[in-house]
Amino acid sequence: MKAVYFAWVRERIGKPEEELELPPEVATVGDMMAWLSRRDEGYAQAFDQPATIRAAIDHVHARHDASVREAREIAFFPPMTGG
Amino acid sequence: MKAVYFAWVRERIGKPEEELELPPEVATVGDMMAWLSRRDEGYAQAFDQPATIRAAIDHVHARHDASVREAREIAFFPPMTGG
Amino acid sequence: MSVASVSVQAQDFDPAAETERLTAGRADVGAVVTFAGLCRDEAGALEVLEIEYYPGMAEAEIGRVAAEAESRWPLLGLRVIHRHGLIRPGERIVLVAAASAHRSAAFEAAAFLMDYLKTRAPFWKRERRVDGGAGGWVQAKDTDEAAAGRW
Amino acid sequence: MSVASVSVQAQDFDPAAETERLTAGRADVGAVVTFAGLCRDEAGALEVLEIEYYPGMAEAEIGRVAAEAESRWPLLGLRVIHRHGLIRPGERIVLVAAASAHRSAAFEAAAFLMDYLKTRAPFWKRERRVDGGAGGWVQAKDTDEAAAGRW
Repeated sequence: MKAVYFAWVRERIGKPEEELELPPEVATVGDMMAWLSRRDEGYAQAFDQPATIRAAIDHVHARHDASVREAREIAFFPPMTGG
Repeated sequence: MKAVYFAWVRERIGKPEEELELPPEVATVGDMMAWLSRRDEGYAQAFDQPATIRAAIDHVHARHDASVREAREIAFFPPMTGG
Repeated sequence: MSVASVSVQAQDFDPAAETERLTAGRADVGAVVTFAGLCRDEAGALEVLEIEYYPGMAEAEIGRVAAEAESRWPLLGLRVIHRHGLIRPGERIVLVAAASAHRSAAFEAAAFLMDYLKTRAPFWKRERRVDGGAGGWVQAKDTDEAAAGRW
Repeated sequence: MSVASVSVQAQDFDPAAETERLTAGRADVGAVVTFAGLCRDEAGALEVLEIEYYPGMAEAEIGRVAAEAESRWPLLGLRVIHRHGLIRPGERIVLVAAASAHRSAAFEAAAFLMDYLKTRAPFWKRERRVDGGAGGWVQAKDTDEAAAGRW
């Protein structure tokens, strides 16, 4: 599956997107953030306050307890500031 | 003082305005409507439901218990339907 | 100093030009809310609307409502235009445009102005029907009184 | 059938033409409420705003919010435009225009759209300052969450 990052999440991770193979124990959005934040310092910084991070699965907002099993594209980003 | 009438109040009375000399016992807007409605059938029809009639004294909305003693221009009209 | 400008006029107006004027040459405005009220044809039944008004009081009363809006919300600009005379279906009747730094002030001031115009500005609408029927004076709506009462 | 039209684009737009399109050739619209969101210069401190967005989701999410507005209010037309990319002080960022027979639907739908765009549409603003300072990412405001919560 594809992971995409925006705004300062993207900057901290250092790339806008990547292809990932999730291990079987990563079941939810929250699991995925915890798993990503163990990859390196950039990811750790991006997710150091997980409660502030928003996620979307296949272009739809998703809660942290949403399942990532069927996802084709998962996005992580800070609270939105459009409008 | 000058009395001015609008919309169906004007139509029932049959004129848009007139100069009036109020007798001393006419103290309020409500008194004036009662006094006017005794003048003829048109006035009587215009004021037959006095509670629905709105008034303004010198271009400012006035309640039926407002004094007409100092007024230069008193207007009577139905509820407004602008906007 | 007041930022409000009020016109009562027979002729049509250009909403875009009026709105543009609220923001021209400045960069402190973050939000402009524009309300345009149009003459509906009542499913083809209406030929023309006649709007009678009270000259002098109409301008003064809209000015008082505009001043109250300015005292309640931090407005950077406010434009109100109300037409009178003959207005055909599809034509504009009224414009309210409010400018502010943040959106809530502009939204609330524009809605407030419209609710108050409906119930306090001395205008009266009469319908002339396509079938020649009287149509007659438009009745004031209780819902408009209720809308004004919420402020 | 949906009456909503949504665009996410880099280029500027013409609010007058967009609003005109909602009423052209019809006489059942009695009210059009137009919201224009502009880039403020922050008292001269802001050089330019950079707006990042999530292509695909931005259009989809605004479309979902527009569909919700249509299900809540009897709208006759709805137009939403949100820009991305570089936007200078005084320039337009966002447009919401709602048309309906009566004013309350247009007012409420436009305000609802803006509250939801602020908190649900995937856009992120970054400030570039005149003094070369970082400025950085604009922080989301609790007041925007609260505004969206009222609907």
